[in-house]
Amino acid sequence: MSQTTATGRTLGATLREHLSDVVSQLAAAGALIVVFVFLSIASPNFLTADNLFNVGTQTAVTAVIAIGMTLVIITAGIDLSVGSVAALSGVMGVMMMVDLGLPVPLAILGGTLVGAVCGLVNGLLISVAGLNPFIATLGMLSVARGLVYIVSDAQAVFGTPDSFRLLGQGVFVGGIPIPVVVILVVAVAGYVVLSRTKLGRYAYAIGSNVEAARLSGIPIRRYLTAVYVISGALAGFGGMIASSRVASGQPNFGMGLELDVIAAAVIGGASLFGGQGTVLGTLIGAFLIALIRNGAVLLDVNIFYQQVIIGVVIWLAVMWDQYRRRRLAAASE
Amino acid sequence: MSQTTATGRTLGATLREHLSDVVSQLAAAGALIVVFVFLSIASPNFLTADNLFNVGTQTAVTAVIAIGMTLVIITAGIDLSVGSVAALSGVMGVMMMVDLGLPVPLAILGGTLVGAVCGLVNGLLISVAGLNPFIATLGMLSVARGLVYIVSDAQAVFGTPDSFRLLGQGVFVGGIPIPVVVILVVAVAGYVVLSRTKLGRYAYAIGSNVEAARLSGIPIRRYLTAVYVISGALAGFGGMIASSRVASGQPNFGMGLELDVIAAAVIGGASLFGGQGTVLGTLIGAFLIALIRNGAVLLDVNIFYQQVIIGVVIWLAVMWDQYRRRRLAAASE
Amino acid sequence: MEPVVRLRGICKEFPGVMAVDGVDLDILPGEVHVVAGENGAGKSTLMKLLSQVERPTAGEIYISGERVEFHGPGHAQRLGVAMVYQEFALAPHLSVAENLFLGREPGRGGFVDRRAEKEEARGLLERVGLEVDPDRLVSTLTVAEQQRVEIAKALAIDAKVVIMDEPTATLAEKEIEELFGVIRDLTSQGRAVLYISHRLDEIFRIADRVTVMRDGKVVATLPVEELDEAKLVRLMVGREIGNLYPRPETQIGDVLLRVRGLSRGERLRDCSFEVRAGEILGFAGLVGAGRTELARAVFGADPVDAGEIELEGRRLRIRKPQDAIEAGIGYLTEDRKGEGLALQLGIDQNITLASLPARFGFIGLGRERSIAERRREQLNIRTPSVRRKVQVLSGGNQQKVVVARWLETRARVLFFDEPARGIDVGAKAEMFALIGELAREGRGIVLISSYLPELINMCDRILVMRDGSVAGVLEREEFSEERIIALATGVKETV
Amino acid sequence: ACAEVREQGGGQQGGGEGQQGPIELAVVPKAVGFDFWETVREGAVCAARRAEGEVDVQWDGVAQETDVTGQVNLLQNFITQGVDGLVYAATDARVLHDVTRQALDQGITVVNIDSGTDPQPENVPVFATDNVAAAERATEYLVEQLGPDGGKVAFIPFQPGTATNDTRTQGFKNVLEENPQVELVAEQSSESNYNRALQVTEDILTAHPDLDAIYAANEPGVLGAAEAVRSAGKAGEIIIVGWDTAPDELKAVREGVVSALIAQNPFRMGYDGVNAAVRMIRTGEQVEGGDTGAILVTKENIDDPEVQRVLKPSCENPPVEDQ
Ligand SMILES: Nc1ncnc2c1ncn2[C@@H]1O[C@H](COP(=O)(O)OP(=O)(O)OP(=O)(O)O)[C@@H](O)[C@H]1O
Ligand SMILES: Nc1ncnc2c1ncn2[C@@H]1O[C@H](COP(=O)(O)OP(=O)(O)OP(=O)(O)O)[C@@H](O)[C@H]1O
Ligand SMILES: [Mg+2]
Ligand SMILES: [Mg+2]
Repeated sequence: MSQTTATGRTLGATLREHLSDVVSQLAAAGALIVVFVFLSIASPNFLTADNLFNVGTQTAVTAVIAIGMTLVIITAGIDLSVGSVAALSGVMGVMMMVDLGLPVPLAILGGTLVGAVCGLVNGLLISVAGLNPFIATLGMLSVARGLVYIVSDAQAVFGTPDSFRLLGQGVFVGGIPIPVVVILVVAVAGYVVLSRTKLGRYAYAIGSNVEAARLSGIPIRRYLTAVYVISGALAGFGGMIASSRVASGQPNFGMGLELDVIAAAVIGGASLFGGQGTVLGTLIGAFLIALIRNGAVLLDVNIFYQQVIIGVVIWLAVMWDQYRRRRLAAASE
Repeated sequence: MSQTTATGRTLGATLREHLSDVVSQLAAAGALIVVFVFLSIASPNFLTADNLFNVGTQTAVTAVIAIGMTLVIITAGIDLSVGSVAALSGVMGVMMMVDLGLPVPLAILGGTLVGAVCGLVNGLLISVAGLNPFIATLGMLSVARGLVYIVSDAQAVFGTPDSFRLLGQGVFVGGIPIPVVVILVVAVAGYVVLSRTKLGRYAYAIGSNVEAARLSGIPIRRYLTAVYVISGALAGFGGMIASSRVASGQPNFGMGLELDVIAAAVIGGASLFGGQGTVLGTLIGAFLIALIRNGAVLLDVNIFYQQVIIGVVIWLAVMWDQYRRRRLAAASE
Repeated sequence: MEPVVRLRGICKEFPGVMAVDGVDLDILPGEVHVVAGENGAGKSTLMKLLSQVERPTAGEIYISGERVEFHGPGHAQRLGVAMVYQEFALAPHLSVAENLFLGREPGRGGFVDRRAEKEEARGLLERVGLEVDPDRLVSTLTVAEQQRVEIAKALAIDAKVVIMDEPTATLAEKEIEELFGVIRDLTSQGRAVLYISHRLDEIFRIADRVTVMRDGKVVATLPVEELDEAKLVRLMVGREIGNLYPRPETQIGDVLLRVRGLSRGERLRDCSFEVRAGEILGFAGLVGAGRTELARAVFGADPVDAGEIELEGRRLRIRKPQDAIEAGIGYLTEDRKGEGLALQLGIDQNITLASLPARFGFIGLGRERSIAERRREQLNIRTPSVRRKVQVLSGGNQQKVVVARWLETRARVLFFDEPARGIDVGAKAEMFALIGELAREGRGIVLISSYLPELINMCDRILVMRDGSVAGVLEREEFSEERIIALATGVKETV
Repeated sequence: ACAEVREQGGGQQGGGEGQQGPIELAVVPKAVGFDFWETVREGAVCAARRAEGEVDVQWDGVAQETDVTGQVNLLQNFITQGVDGLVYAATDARVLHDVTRQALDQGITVVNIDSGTDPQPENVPVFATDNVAAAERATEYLVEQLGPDGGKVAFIPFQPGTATNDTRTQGFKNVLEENPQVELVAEQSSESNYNRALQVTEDILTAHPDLDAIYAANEPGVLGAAEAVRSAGKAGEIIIVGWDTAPDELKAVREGVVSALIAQNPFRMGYDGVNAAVRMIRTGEQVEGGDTGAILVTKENIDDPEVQRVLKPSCENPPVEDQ
């Protein structure tokens, strides 16, 4: 790199800057590969089609919700309510099938809409009432959980039509589980939103410097609300996938899910200070967490040690990311 | 206010500015009073010394831990691990009494130290390894919970000496419960630390502008670490109070406690963006939450509705705070 | 001629401050209208009222003869009001192109046409003479580069009036000339430019009319021909100001600070210099020459690859700012909001941040208070109380708070990076007097400035940087703008 | 395509042939980290040790009983891993039925302990307590103690929506319905947390100073109720009846703070469950499930050897039917 033209230098620099966005993904992907290779060697049952499908299916709920969470985190927000909202949506969606007799696709949409409404409340509380996202969604975590108990009387709702199982348990042409297809579709949509639409652009802008966004005439409230609606809708959709997996609406579903989801986004490089985050990174983060849980079972690791291991892996994945970013910064000087 | 001298006006302005710091506390205190008056009317047994002491005692754990959390939040950080750390400390402190036969005060200190060590790990991960506080303490949430299950084999530890009950159940001269005295002592200490010591000042400075703090020669790492150590130690101490309340070490203690604690601080006016927060506000927030839970049981509110109510009250308390702040700003125009 | 902007009885009150107090103002198409006044006079606030960032408490605003209601900054933009903010309004995580079109992205149906965006961005950047890739993240630009992105952003709007709030505060002579080119370009198209600056010479170079504000009120609006420097200053501060650059006669002593071979990647290459007791050493150079980098490296704010630092003959090992401060070196940053101030803390708390009076970890609150009071007196920080949050001070007063902080550290050597940025004439004179005073006390001063008159008048020697290395050091008798620019650009003197 | 793969995987062990080599069993409780499940584990390990040939027990569970999806994932992972037998307690009867089916399709032997599935496949035996019957018995005892005038009773459930909680509630409410002289004045959840149970009971005592009895649906609830009653100075005045037999619960029975405890036989669940699985795998025969029994522990019978055998189970003298 001793003899470069001026243009060459700036081009290189630009590339490197954008690489730094990719680095988090690389770090997370690296961790993913390490865990993957390790498990392939350590457990004979890991590298079977069945098991990999299992992992894919098990990731679906986390991944779908985490993509919404990524959008929220990019705006420097957070959505703690996704677990409760997923439960509420899952149960209400199933009730729409069972009690109202709605056709399955409509009921899935209905459940998703329930999530969107919760998201709307979050969004309005944040953008209009001016509540801190942490507080607004913490309240929703409590409210939605209470509501799901009230509507279901804390009883799981059964009696879904068989076709509902397809969403969470079905297999697509080529033997790919439908949940995996769902992940892909949502991920591509998320990618397009983040990189090609105003909504995505404004999400980054709001998270990066909300004052600048305001001064540029961006209707902050409207877009911020939209972001939480999307997160709520995806939580609702995730809740429907979870319901389909167990062919019932479970009012206790999703306790603590928000932490997994947030961890997935952050491992994938989203910054809680806003302005940073990608769909690909989040996906990798979600798979990493699922893989660790899967591997721990395959290797018969005691559940208590699993908790310790998951904590430590989260630390290491993010630490590695930091290290790589720092080295990159140093290298570009 | 039509005829005021220039000095009068500016003095008033300064006062009003500082009032705006106090306003959150007033808002929270207002909510506290509303709930208080409501309960006094609604439940004949509410306004009894016994019940109020009960509430005081029940608040102790949350309040003590929330004071540490306030310090953390002031630095623009967060400590999600307090619930797990409290459980680990509580169980290990009890084990020190029961298995090692340490005298009670030493074992209480020991439990607190366990918390401090967890806090140290958090602090080092954040200040030296450069992890985001959310991630570092999220990992610790998982790790400490795993550890408490491992050390206790997931069994509650019984057999504490009778004198251990004093901390959580004892009564001071004048009939005031010792936990209430503990709250007062920790609160005064917290107040002094925040307003009179370097540590407190640097915490505000770091939270307000970390780069300015660094360029002013403040040893960020050391102070940031200290802040998490204090939060961990108070979580550990809180865990010991909880253990004393039930005269045993409970490995399941504290799940979800972090949300209550953070809510207490934020209801009391601490800003998750750093630089803002007071001990008094946090105390009021902690009492507000305890009072709602107390009232819900007194009035035998359906448990499902309780969750909805708590969520809504959190929203209202913080919304009222926002509203007051805004009105204050408007009134002074 | 029909004014593009007409303000009638505009007022804005903040808690305890009447920031703008019954202002009437007409802006004509094609004119450069300068608004001048002391720090806190209300200039920025007035502009924010026009660009609808703030809602006026009273008064009426007409644009092209139409009364406008308050609907927020987006509305103002649509009406043709563009603004370059005093404090940057850029999103650091977005690219240059993305920032330029923020809120007005090309494309339809909610989608952004990124190719068109980049293309148009190139054109805009060319107009302001900024040679950076539109894909670069704004966070990687220098302050000066960011400033020009701001200007380009204002140009992206088809504006009737462009407001510029101290756009040159971070620019050096060459860039300023380019900016003036842009301004002339705008006015020739019949657009009006509202221009705020504290640099008197600029005002006379660019202005058609000048409005002077004091304490929120308009003191006068005059064609520039009816003004001279003395009159302008008198209008602004309401009194006579003697020498703008009161350089004291000082006894220059032994070498205090000696820096040898400081290097940091490509940004600093083998830089050496020394500062003597009682001396004011200037750092000159084009934007991006590495002056800030050099100061930060000495101060321990950034890691270095190689180099030695000696203070009063003692070899120092500086790894972090704390080491430098303890050894007796202070550094006043150029970006006061980003790196200088803890905005939520009080004035007093900011002043004592680097030298907290404390014993056993406990702060002497009384002492802190009296320190702050003393500095307020000395530096004339305009505030009703030192316990107010720094946030609510005007830019210039904020700057004084940072200065006060470093005075409190009793540093032997002080680096002032663009200390006059955003400071009004009166305050500037006070501050340079202060810098002179510090030198007379026997301290070593390094003065980094992009404004050559400041350096030429204040300094004993001037070090000129170019491209990360020391291009030369000029003694007082060699001082001239031409010579400095020649060294800074590497072009041979043409005289 | 996917289903084919699965059938092939299961084919090896199918048919009536017994398997003679080492056996790998997964034993999955509803959740790990509770006294009860730890005793189940002891029983399971004991049975594995005593069994003929090599039997390897993998013990794993989710952290919370409410984590149905977590348990489904866990069991599916075990199925893919290809264990020989699955001995587990279903966190949700209907949901887990599918998983059982999946395991059976792969030729994996399944045994349920504590909680079965709905429907319960014929070839999957259940070893469990009849929760409803036990709750009814305990509540009848409580009603009896209150006497003919009845009184006010408070109920401390732990996790609405879970099968265990709901069956214990059902038995309790069945008996209350028949005894209108007993009034249910408060129903507040302990969230399976001792501290929370303590708080809740304290508050209930405040709201109802004339409370006569408390029925608590699991260990933290009983402990919290006992502690609150004790510190209110009402020990012995308020009848406490509840579930589980943690050491401090038993201590409270001896002190007279707690009137009666329902003792299940978790050791036997683990023991019988593993035994059945081993037998089915080795011989290919079907094994019948059974009620593992529950006894009401009171101050009077607490030291009976039969009761002690259940309360302090050991592999040397296991609290199981004769083999
Ligand atoms: N958001 C605010 N809240 C309270 N007071 C404010 C606010 N913004 C400005 N002020 C006050 O209004 C007055 C005018 O400030 P303004 O920023 O308009 O001054 P200025 O003329 O631009 O000064 P400078 O030359 O230093 O930039 C000052 O006293 C300032 O403290
Ligand atoms: N964070 C950064 N990322 C990339 N390049 C940088 C960064 N900071 C500075 N540079 C580059 O380093 C060089 C020196 O910048 P520096 O800020 O030290 O210049 P300066 O002479 O102080 O100019 P200024 O007038 O802006 O203060 C410039 O080429 C600049 O583009
Ligand atoms: Mg200004
Ligand atoms: Mg500079």
